[in-house]
Amino acid sequence: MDVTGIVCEAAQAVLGLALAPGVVGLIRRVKARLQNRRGAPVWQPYAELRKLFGKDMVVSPNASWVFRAAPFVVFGSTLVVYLLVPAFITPLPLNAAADLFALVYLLLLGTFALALGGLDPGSAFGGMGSSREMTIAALSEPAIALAMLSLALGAGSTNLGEIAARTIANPLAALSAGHVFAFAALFIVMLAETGRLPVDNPATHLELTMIHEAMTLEYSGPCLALIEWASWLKLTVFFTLAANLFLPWGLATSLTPAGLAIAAVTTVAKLGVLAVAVAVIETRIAKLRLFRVPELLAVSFVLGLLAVTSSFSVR
Amino acid sequence: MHLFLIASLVGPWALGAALAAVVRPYRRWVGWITVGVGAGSAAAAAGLWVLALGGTPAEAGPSHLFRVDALSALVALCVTLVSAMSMALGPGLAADDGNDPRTSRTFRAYGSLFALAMLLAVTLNDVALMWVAIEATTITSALLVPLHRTRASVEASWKYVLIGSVGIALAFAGTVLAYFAFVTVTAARSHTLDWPLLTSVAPALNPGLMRLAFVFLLVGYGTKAGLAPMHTWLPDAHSEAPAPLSAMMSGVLLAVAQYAILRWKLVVDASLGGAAFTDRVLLALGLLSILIGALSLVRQQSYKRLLAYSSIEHSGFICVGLTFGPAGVFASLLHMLNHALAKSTGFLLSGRILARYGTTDVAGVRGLIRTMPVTGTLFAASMLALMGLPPFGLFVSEFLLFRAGFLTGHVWATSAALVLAGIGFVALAAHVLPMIYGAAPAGVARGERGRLTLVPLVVSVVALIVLGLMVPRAIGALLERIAGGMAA
Amino acid sequence: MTGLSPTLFWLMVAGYVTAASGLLMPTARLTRITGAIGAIAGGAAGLSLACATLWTGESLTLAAPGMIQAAGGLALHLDRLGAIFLAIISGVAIPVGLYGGAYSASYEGRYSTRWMALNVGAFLISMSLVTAAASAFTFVLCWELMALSSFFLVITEHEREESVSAALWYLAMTHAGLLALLAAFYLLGSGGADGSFAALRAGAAQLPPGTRHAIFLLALAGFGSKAGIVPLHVWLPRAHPAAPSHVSALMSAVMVKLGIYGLLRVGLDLLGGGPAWWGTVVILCGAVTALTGVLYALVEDDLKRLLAYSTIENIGLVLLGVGAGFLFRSLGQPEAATLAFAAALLHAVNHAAFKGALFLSAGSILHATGTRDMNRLGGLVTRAPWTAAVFLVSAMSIAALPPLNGFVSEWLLFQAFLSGVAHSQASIAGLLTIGVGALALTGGLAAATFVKAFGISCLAIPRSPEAEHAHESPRLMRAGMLLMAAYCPLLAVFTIPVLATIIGALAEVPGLPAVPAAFHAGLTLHTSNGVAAMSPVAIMAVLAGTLVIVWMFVRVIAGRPARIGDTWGCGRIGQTPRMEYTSSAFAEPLRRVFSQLYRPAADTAVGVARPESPYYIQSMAYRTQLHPWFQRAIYEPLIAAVERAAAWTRRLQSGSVNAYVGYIVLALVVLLIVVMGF
Amino acid sequence: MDDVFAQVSVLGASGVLIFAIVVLWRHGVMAYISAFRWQSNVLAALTAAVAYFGHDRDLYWVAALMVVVKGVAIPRLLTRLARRVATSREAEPFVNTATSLVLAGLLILLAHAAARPLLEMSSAPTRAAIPLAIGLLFVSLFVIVSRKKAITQVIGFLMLENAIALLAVLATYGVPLVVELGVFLDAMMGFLVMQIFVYDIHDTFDTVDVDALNRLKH
Repeated sequence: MDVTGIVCEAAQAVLGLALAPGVVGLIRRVKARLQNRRGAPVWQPYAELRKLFGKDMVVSPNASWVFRAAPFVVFGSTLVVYLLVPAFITPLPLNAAADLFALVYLLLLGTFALALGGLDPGSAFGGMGSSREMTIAALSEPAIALAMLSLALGAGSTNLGEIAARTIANPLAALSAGHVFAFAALFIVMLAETGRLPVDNPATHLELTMIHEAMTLEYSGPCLALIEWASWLKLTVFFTLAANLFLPWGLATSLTPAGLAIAAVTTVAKLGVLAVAVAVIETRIAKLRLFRVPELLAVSFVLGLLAVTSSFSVR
Repeated sequence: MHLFLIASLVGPWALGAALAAVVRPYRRWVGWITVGVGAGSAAAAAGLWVLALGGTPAEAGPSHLFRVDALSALVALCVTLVSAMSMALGPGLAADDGNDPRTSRTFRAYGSLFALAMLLAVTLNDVALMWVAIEATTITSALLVPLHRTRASVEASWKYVLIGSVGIALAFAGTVLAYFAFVTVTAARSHTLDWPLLTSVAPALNPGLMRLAFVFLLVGYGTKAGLAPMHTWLPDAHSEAPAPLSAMMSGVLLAVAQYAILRWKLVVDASLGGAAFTDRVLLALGLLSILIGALSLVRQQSYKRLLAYSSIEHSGFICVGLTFGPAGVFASLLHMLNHALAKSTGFLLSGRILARYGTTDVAGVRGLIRTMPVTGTLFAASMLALMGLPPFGLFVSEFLLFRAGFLTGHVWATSAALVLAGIGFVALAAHVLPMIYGAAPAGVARGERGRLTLVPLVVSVVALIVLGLMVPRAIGALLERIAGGMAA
Repeated sequence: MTGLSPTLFWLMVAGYVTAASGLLMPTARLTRITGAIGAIAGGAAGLSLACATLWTGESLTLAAPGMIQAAGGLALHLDRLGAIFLAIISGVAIPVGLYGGAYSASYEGRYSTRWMALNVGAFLISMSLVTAAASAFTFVLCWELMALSSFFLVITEHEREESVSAALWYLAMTHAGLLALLAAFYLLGSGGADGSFAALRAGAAQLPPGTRHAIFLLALAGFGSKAGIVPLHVWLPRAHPAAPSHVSALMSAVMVKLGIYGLLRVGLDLLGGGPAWWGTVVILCGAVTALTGVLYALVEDDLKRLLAYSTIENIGLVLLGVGAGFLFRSLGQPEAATLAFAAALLHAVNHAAFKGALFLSAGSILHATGTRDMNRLGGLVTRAPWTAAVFLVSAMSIAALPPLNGFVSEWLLFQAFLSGVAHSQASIAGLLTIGVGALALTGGLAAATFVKAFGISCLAIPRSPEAEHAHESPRLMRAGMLLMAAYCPLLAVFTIPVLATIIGALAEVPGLPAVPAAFHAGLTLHTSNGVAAMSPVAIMAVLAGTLVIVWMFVRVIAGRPARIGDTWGCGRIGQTPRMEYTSSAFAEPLRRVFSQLYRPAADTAVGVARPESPYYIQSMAYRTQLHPWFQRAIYEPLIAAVERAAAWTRRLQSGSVNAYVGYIVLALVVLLIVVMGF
Repeated sequence: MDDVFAQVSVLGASGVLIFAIVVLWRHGVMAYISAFRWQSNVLAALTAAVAYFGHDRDLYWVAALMVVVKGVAIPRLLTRLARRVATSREAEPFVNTATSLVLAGLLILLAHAAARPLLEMSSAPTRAAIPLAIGLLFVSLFVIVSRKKAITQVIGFLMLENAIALLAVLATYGVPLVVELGVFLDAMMGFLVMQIFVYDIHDTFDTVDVDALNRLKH
């Protein structure tokens, strides 16, 4: 890939990292308002990151290099994933090197590393968190795969750029049954994967209900900063996917200033909408018991299946 | 030349028997002489083998009393080898084998007579005299079964002699019927009835009568061959007899009976102008034998009975193979040879195991490989051979046997045999593996005793491996000659 | 290159014979040395033989008609399909030989290492010959020798009841498989063809369809019992752990693949493919096998048995690919078929790499701690860093995490299924969709399984004194492990040449197209239908780059040394291993989710201080045991049926001599009646 | 001439068969022994008759041998054996007398059916008697199956041999003399061995009831 490509990717990385805390901040803010609290300002997460990077790190004597390496892997893999997502322009140079399935497995890489990091200090909570996290990750895989499959079928390619481009090319596809079902499936999976309600409560610190928080319990300082940031970025990734694979309008297909401007605006707008939606959902519903989660994921699996099968009937 | 060979095949045994009977009290050199006798007659058998390869059957005696063709040579070699091995491992050779002279003498005398009777059965040319010889095998071997007098052995010997005699009597009835058919076509009455003559006139014989005769012959000799449902004496006799005798009975007595059946089958086929009838009957009995043999292995507690039932199973294989055309006959005769070696080795080893562990219970024997490394290894080898695993001969013969079955279109029968073979395999393995491996029970002495007597066993295991990696030219040619005789 | 391959062949044989000749060495040390050198030399020769065959297309042909003439003699012919598997065998043999050279030392004095050396040599040579066998008898002979030698290796620790019963299961299942194979080959030859594969191939076309179907199903059963297709896999989780670890590596990484080889040889090469339902059956087998395997691996506490179950899972994945290949081929989509077969074979190769490394590292763990029970392990990452590193890398590969090799082959499998879904009618597309679901679920569960396997056994605080005093394994073992583990990234980097070679081999199979050019496009992997592209190298590079940047970033803005502080535990003082999560606990959520399948029989024993009050708990023991569905549904009824039949025959032998004579009379009467019928 | 021969042969064969039937309804070993003795003598007589009508010198020797061995020697030994071992009466057989007689009848019918091919093909005047020989074969087998005393089974076995001898005489006017001699030798030997075993059984189990011999099963 050429220089411009590198520049594009770098720019997208920077933008994504910059936006991710904002998205979370927005969600928290809206939730607070819906719960009649004032709540923290939208830029609170930025402050948190700054604080955490400022603190120094406490490591358990039981922990090994795996514990220290995990946050970097999590962060790195999530960032690479973000580099694949058509956030502002499409197609991206990296799209040629990694497609939908690669994206799924890159996310799994992050989960894998974080789970090991959770186990390493040997605390009961870490183990519990890893165990639950892997359970949910494993059970959500089929749903993701089917959703991706239906997208790929619709576009005739698993290349993210291609998919977005196709949908831009014929807007009606956005309204096809497969598209809608796949969106629903992916949305549920997103809630599970990014540890939102009703699967996990990002705000809780009640040990027995924690999943993601339990894994990261031992982390502190910069490492915790990386993990938090990575999880926010992951949320942004899913939002962007949901936004730009299903409603890709506004994406810049060429490097014109106008196009880029439109792209930036639309993308940020879409993120905002999704953030509000998630916030609303989180205020409306309660957290599920862990052993109800599989049922939720089963629902999303069925949705994915419907998405795929509906693409047969088109043929 | 022929006379000399046949004489030196049969004669020595009579000599040995006489010697053992005469010399009182028993002397160990007598035992060694019987061993030498075995070796000598084995050599003679080999010689006859070479002659048979030439294609000219060796005939001798007044009016061709004796006749040794390829088939006879094959069985004779099996008999002499196994008998020699049994003589070499029988009581009365070592000073300290804990047998009183009377036991040793009885064994040497009747053992030699037993071998003699079997050899006569395969070399005599006259069908009725062959019958006489086979009946004689029953008597001589029955007298040996209660060598160590126990309730069980007395019971076994009674069952053996009664059932054996009844069966063999039926075989004589069959012989008489065949003779009847014979005299009705050839006016010559007092003429002895020998194989070549019978085969030559066979096409003229009345088929209905020959069918009838074959039924009697099959039931009769089938009893001796351990074919179900006439097999019931076999597990008792083979398990209660002293190991060397079990080796001879399981290893070659069955083969001799199979020999008789095969001979008669040829005649009957010739007179019926086709093998359809005999094949169907033999196939049925063979499959039944495999079924009962295999299933009886499943919940068996005594390892000697295990070996006995596996003999029934293999007898069934041989019997089934005979119905699979020339290729099948080739395979089942090869199987006969392999089984003779493997099974006699197994029985002789079981004798050593019994001597060490003092029980015939499978459950009582553990960790052979630790207590008696050589014996354990040889036992493992012979059992794996009996299960039909490479590199042992039975793998090859079973492969050929089943292939012949499929090639002759007996798909379902052969598949059934395959499945039953599988059951038998698993059952045998399930009993034998824990015997060989596992932790040896406390109080069982370790280390081998009487290493010298192991030599023949090692030799036979090596022979099995050779047969598994290559069917030597000599054997292959002989079997092809026999099978060719079937085809013609 | 011509004429070289016989030389290489004999070099390979010589090497393995040398390994076997350890039987005759005067000292145990010499036994180990000859064993190692022989295995390595043989492996090297075998690998170069395979490469020569694969790249020059020159195929080795040897025949010994004199051997066992009665059965048509022995014949060898190594074509490219066989060479792929020969390459797998040889490639694994080298590190295993290296490793075994040191590992077998731990058996000295307890069990005969000479006997082990003999059987390892025989095992390697018979496996290599299976890939080259060119006649039914040769194939079956080598197949059984392979089974026998591995059987003796399984029962190496022959004083342990456990390994005796494992060996029995192995022997029984492998023999059942052999019977199916015999039937299949006999049916193949029932057209009158002699045993040579060439003749069978020619004759197979004329066979009636019913016979062809029977042959295929028999072959599936026969080879399936070796490959570990559920429910014929029962021997595998028993036998593989029982064997010495370097042998477990051979069995799990290599031997089971020969089942796949056989299926391809008979189903694809000799029979030349069949109707669509063949593929469907294989796909269903694959899905069931993969899911069963991974689900039982997940809840397993014995490290080596976990690995064995995961082998079953991976065989399932390979079968998914193979089945898809059969299916597409019958549907007239040769490109997609090639893609599917290639994905399957590539996964077979990859699995050999990471499963071999996993078993070797498991062996080192066993060597270091003397236990395979993960609930007694832990903390090895600091005590045995190399072992742990190897374990981690191979665990990541088997969990199909990018950028390692496992990911590449699973990605190809996805692509193969995708192209199938895209181009076939609804019914088949639906089946394939389920296949994709199974594939994905398997992937996820595998990730969970190996987080548990590595996390519990290598990380955190040791759960037992053995683990506490664990030590790194000797240099030779380390070398073997590292070499084996090095295959994983290497195979990822060189995916494209490897894949091109595999497809070149597949092109020999009738009905499959020659190499689609798309696979050669530089570093990026394009599926032949142009649907997708992926570049392991690029992903590796970008990941590495990103990690470096992030690391430097953190160093710059937060480059302070870390403070050491106790693990937080709700304020309690001091942390003991008893407070850690265990292997059983880790798998508990999924155990509950799939309780319908597992039917766990759990019991919790609570010991209270005073009987009158249940609140003063002194001890608490939780024990759980699974009752696998295949035992419940298939094996127990089968065994019961045979037992019933056996009981019937026992009644026959009643002990009454009157009855016995009665049988004779009965037989006589029945036969007489039959005769009257004639 | 031939029809006289035919009459004689059928008569003799029936006589031989009758003495087997006797065993079925009489109880007590001594009765069995005398039945066997008579049967053997009748058989010998018949053999002589066949020798006379069939002009076969050898058969006279056979007849004489038969009287000596089966008519005199074996019954003597049996009697001694019986005095030693079988003091009590024959225990109740497996099937009661009436049933066993009926079964014997059925077996003889089967024999007639089975012997059909022989009758069709043979022109010998003795052929009409052949089914009786096969009938005797079945009946003596039935004696062995249904009786519980070892010694009775011996007698049954001896009758079986008589049956075959009868068959040989009727069907083929005897088998060659050398064979005949071998058969007698075997019969004698077999009987002696069985006698030894009966003594063994009596000494070991102090009964000759074969029900006692049921330790070996499965």
